[in-house]
Amino acid sequence: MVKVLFFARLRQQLGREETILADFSGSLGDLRETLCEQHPDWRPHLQREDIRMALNHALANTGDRVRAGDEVAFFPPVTGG
Amino acid sequence: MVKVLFFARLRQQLGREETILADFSGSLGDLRETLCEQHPDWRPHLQREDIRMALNHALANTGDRVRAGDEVAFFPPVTGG
Amino acid sequence: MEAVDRIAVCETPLDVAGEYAALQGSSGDGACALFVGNVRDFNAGRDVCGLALEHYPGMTEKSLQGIISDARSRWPLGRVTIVHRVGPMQINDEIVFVGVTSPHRQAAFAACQYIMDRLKTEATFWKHETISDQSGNTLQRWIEARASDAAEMEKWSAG
Amino acid sequence: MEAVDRIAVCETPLDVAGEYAALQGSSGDGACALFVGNVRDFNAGRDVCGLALEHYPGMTEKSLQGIISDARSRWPLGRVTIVHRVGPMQINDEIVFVGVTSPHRQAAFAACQYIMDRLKTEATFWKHETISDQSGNTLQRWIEARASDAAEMEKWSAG
Repeated sequence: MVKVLFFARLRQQLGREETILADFSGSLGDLRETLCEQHPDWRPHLQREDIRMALNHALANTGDRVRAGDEVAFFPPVTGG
Repeated sequence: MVKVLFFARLRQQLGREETILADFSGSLGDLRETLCEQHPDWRPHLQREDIRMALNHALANTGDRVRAGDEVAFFPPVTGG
Repeated sequence: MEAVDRIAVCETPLDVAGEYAALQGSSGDGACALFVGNVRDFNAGRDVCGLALEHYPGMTEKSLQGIISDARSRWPLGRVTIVHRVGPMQINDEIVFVGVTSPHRQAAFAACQYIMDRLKTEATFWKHETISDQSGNTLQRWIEARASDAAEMEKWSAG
Repeated sequence: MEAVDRIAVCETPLDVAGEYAALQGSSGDGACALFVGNVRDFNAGRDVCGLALEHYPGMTEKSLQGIISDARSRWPLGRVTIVHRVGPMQINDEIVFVGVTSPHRQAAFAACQYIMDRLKTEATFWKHETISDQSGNTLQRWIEARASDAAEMEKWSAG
């Protein structure tokens, strides 16, 4: 099971703050493609060039391996401070 | 009349915090030389290379003109903050 | 010099005086540099009525801890405090407090600025504003990241 | 952004919380950078029991005003506060508070650091320490100016 979180503008665009992939194996890029196939209306939002990805609370890239129990997140550029 | 002030280590070395030159006319360098002639034991302290001079609350040089009513000061490098 | 970190993400108003007192208290360091950011009343040409921040619990704290560790590897630091507010807030409310003590003034300044620059570009906070337009309507708007913040980070890589 | 200067030379303990509150209060600026310097308990290899500062009344305030004016000509600043303590003080007492507000974080940091660098090399304050040697005797010693402070000023001329 992989937990996927969405934040800020992206959370509002997708209309939800998390989704669960019960049985996933592959790279972070594969995971994003899986989500886009399940929810075609998410694709323009998830594939925006400025969307960041995190794996277990650290910034990550499409090539990073996702394992069962991992926490993945997608979010726009940060704007704190 | 020109009022001359001394600060910090220099004040302690000269044993006084101010002196008055009743009738002086000349440059700041002349003024220092006048003090050294009146007080030969001040010379090594007043002529130290690191001693700063101020004229009317602004840093000044030996060539600056001193006029009646001016306030002159001699002091070591500052160490505030 | 006593190395103590304090990282807090809170929904309540920042207590700048209290944070400063705790930071400086027994640090023994000669220099203390602080930064406080607060809600401006004007942004990109419209009036801001209020602002709210969300964050990514867990990742936020981890990224702030990483930033402090990197700062400590660059400069001799005593205490370091980062407190960031989240949730709804008002104009002039304090959003972020960063405080650093060091035996050296330049190190305190540099570390405080470094921490703010990295926080701005890496820590997982997102702001949205409530703005009122000229007809008096209010709307929510997510703040866009600024290219200037990313540019500021570049200077730390060059050195 | 409201341009207000506050310059104070005082014999009483610094009220950092009060100075911050007054500075930030109604500035309307998004960024506030602060520096606080205090009495270290160790300097040049001997224990410091206490410290005293003298200054040149009149020239001190004039030089601080000149430093603030120059900072304002370099960066967009809101409020600027410099408070410097004089007279006898103890270890960990605060000696100097510099606070700057600005719409821009980088300007606030740069101006705060610039003011401290110039204050260190120009403002007419002199410190002397009471130190105890290994046999337990105490003596007075005037602090020597540090070449590193003059070197820090160089970087502002280069720019």
